[in-house]
Amino acid sequence: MVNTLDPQNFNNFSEASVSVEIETEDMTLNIGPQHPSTHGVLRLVAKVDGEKVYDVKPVLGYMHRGYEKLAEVRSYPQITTLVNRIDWVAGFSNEIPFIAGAERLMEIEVPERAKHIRLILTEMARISSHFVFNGAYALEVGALTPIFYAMEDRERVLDLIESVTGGRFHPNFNRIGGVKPAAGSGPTTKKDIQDLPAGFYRDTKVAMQKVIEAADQFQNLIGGNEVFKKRTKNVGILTAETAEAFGVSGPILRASGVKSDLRTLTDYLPYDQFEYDIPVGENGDCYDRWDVRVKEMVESAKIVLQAIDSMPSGPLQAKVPKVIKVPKGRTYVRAENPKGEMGYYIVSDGGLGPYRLKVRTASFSNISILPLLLEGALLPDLIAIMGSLDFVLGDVDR
Amino acid sequence: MEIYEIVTYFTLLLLLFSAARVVTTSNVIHAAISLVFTLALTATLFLLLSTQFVALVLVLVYIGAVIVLFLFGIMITRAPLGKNAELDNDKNKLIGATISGAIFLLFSYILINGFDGEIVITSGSSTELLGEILLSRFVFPFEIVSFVLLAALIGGITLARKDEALVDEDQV
Amino acid sequence: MEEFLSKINENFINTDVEFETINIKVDSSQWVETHQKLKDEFDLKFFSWLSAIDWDNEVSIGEAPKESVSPSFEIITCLSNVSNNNLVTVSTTISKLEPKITSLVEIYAGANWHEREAYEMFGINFENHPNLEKLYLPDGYEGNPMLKSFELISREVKPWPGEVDVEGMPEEPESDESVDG
Amino acid sequence: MISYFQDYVTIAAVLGFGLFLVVLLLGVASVLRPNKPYAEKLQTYECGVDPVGSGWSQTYVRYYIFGLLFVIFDVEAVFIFPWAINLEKLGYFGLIEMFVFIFILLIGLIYAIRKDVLKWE
Amino acid sequence: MIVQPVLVTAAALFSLGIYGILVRRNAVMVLLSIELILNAVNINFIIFDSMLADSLMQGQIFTIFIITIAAAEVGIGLAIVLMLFRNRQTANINEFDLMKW
Amino acid sequence: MTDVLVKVGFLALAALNGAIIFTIMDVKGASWMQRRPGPLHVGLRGFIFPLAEILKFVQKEDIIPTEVDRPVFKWAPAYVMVSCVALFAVVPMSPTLVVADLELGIFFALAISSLGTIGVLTAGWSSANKYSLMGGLRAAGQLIAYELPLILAVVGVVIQAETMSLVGIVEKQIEWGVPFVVGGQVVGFLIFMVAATAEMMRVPFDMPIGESELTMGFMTEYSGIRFLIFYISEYMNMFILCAIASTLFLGGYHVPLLPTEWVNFYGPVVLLTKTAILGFILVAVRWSQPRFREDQLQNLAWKILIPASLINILVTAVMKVGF
Repeated sequence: MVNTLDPQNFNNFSEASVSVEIETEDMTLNIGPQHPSTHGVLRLVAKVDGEKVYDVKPVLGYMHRGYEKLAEVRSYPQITTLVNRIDWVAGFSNEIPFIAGAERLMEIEVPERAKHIRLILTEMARISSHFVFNGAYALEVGALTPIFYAMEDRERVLDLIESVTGGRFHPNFNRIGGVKPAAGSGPTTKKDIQDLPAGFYRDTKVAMQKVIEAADQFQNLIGGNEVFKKRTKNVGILTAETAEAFGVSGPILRASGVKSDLRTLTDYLPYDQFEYDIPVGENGDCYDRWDVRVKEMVESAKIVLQAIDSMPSGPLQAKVPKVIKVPKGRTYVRAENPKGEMGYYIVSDGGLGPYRLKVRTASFSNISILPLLLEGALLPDLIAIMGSLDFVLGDVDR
Repeated sequence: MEIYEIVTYFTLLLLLFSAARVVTTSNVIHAAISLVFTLALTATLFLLLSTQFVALVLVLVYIGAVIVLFLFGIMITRAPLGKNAELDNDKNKLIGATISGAIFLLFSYILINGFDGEIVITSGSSTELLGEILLSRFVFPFEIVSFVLLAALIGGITLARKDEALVDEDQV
Repeated sequence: MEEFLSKINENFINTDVEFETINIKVDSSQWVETHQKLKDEFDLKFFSWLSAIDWDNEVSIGEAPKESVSPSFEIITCLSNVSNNNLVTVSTTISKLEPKITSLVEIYAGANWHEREAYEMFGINFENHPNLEKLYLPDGYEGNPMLKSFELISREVKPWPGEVDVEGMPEEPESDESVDG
Repeated sequence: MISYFQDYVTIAAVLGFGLFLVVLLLGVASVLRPNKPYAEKLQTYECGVDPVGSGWSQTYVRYYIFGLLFVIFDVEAVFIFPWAINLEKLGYFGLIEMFVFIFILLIGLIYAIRKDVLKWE
Repeated sequence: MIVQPVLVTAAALFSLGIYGILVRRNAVMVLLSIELILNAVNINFIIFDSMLADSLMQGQIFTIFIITIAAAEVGIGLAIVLMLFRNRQTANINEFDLMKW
Repeated sequence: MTDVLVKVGFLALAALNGAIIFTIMDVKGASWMQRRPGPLHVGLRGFIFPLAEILKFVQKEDIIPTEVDRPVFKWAPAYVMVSCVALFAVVPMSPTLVVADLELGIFFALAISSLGTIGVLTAGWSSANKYSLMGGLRAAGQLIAYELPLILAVVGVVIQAETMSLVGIVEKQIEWGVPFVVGGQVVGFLIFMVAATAEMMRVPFDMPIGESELTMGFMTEYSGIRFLIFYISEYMNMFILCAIASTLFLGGYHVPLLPTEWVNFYGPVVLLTKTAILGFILVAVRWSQPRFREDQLQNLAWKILIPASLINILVTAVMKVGF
């Protein structure tokens, strides 16, 4: 076993994190951790020559919370609370693959209604995440207004999520075997109608209509802007091949022209019952990445509208034992999250908690492409490219 | 015209002071900024001598453009921030002072003895007239100037570009 | 899927299917070849993740495995294809005494950061890795946190890094359960 | 005082007012503001980590070329203004003169564009 | 106003420029000193223009030409200094002792 | 002498009020375009918020990092402020209501505005901060690149007016009966406004400040009162460049058909209205556009605006001489 204090390694590391004076022609620029456009506390150590970036080293770990370690000492229901906080922009989506994994190991059949509710809320989380991206990305390329529009529109979606789950960012709504009865429902005897708050269908329909309108507005306001096009078209081109080799997934992969969506490939939620398009980009540049996300918002809204119409009735919870013990085994469940493929590799030894929980997050793999994409870019492009990857530090560091 | 003369002498004094700072300060950026003040005071002097157009040309071209070019030059040649001990050639100081002092004495002697006159400013000199003369009598030098500028532009670009190419090969 | 599975079975000995995921167990000497083969012949170009499991009976936190295991590292990679739902995990076991394995960076560029993570979390050495450095942990951090033998109550070992402690240091070491939940 | 000096004395007063405004703001602030410096506060901003290397570096020669282009065209502008107010008097002669002048300098600009010194990649 | 003090100041500016050229080691500083000399010349031209007050305004026109040429001179001069700097990594004129490298 | 003091007092009023009015306009415009309330709680529905802003900045600690070149760092804001204030001197509110009607009015304005370049460049340099240096260089590169179209766009007006005095230019427009923007200087006006926006370093040309890239560019290390000086200067600059544009191209203090005898009464109102309209356009542009990239900015200046303005000069000259 290698000691990390091995002087050899230690020296290498300190060189990388530039705690030494560098006698070169070039400027070593620290972008982050406290920088307006690093989405939290990512740090990039960039070597720049004038405006040109020719080497970038991401330094992670400012938000490392050791979830994988913590998960080893927590029980399955407790971990749901933890995973909520991985990608906090779309908190609900994080729960799904974990819960699905546990259910798969326990061989529990989740009621259809619970699945539908999960699906609706996941898509809402996706919409809210893409809203944040839209606003923040516009801000990063210098447009100051769209973020207010995006936040305002996102509020409607968050309100809906709140009305069902009681939480806006960290719903903690999923239970093994189904979902929790909704927050606003209150005590009632009619078990099958207490799950969703009154007026939820109506409000959702209105809100989703607004989302479609908002996406249209973004297409005109941002996508139609010549300056925005100049800033993003043909900037940061990512080929499908490189993307796959780096494990880049989600909208970024689709923007590179790969029609890949885990919603259709796997069956963690009943997406096969609905009709929707998978938007695909052409060039894999920043504009495509933006465009794919905006189009995805519309598709998600359509899915929600369909799911509302075809909502089955029935119980919210399958029968589960009082003390949840997952049988011995291992499984990997992946889901199409707003940022890309998120998965949990659960290794259970039959106890109350997992023996090992590997969290595969989308942003981690997605930003590992940064050094490659940024080589030779100009400094403003660096921001544009970084923003177009739409990462969340909680999702990177875990 | 009492105030006028006081102002003029005051300007001259400040001019000398800031010019002396240009050549004596040990901070490169301070030297450049002192030159800004020297030029601004020269422009003031020109205004006092009624040549307003030249004064403004001095401001526009020198302060607005040439000094910026100097600042770029200083930044590109990586002048250190703050005092720079290496800036002066100390062993040349005495000889420099001697030579420049001699020149000053010689010039002063010639100028004081050679010219003796009094200026009375009655109005600002006309820019319109200046333009007319410039573009009729001096039309040949005027066109030559465009060639000089073109030559400077092409020369500067060639020099700066060439060395950019060198850098590309050697260092990057 | 069936076709793919049979093709896998033809090529690899130690395979099993668990919840639609094909697990291939290989010897650590076969590590690189297996991945090369899976990438070239089975079209598994999407590198999902790489991680490790620390199999140990003597654990300081959590619960020990129900049945005793031989102490070892299990390294797992997950590969998939972007256009179908073929999902393969490849695992190998290496000794804890000499934890090293050949890096996959040559085959899957994305393995870079995952290997760095495994390196700092478990202390596994990846040979031929271009820059095997810490990814998350700060300078001078000692130990490999994801090892089962690593104490989770890190604050007893190291003081809070900030100037002001958010709460007082515990007077005396508490038991693992009470700290960790 | 002749009107010429009247004008420029006013200009001087305006410049003085600008300076006065700066000094006034600085003076007022120096009375009102707190002053509690400590080492960390006085550190150069570099996104929350200790500054690396020297705070400046060799810059692009590109900016120098922009500066050079600017100087040349600035000088050109100096000649254009006296011409512009005399155009009526100078007539076609002045027109052709300036055509030649601008044309020659445009060659310089075209040269710069063709040599790609304005390009960034 | 008597012209002599202005003329003496111009002479002083000129000799300060000479001093700068002799003493300064940094090439950019030498160019700055040259500007001082040109400035002294400008002042002389303007003062003589005011003295003569001729209808041709030759002093002013010459000053404008000098400013023009000075701008071109600085442009080229600094370009040369930058090139030397790129090759030698210094702007110290003592190092520039080769005609060719 | 009292004459001069009165004029300077008048100018002080105009400069500070202009800055304050434009600050309010910018902020309220932002809130209006962004569907949010904006400043509300400070006095008259937030309309005296700039005063609170000034008070806030005055009370803030002025942090000067240890690394900086102190004298240069401390006085860099002054160049910017002085060059902005000096511009106010030449803008006429009416034929007589003008601080100094120089014979070389517009030439003076262009010359003195170039002083600001030195301010930003030295501010960026002396901060000893990489972001500041890059911001300062960007700012200087941008200011010089857009100074040229600005100057050359003015030449068209000067050709038509045959004078450089701003009062003279307005009088010429009154004589013509139409503002120059109608009388053949449309291209010149557009170039002037684009270049002026760049000179103000406002969106879409705000990359020297570029908060998402360079954090605050050359102002990164500035805090407290010195930052306020940059901040006020920005709005003063915006006000005065709009005023100059309205004087040069939009007929200044006069609108066609109004009796010229009464110009002293309605002149200031007319000029301020025109300035405010131009300012409003700038506000609308600021809150609806992303920012250009540095190379695109330079390309726009050198490859489009400068050739266009040179052609504009030649065309105007041919029209002038030929017709």
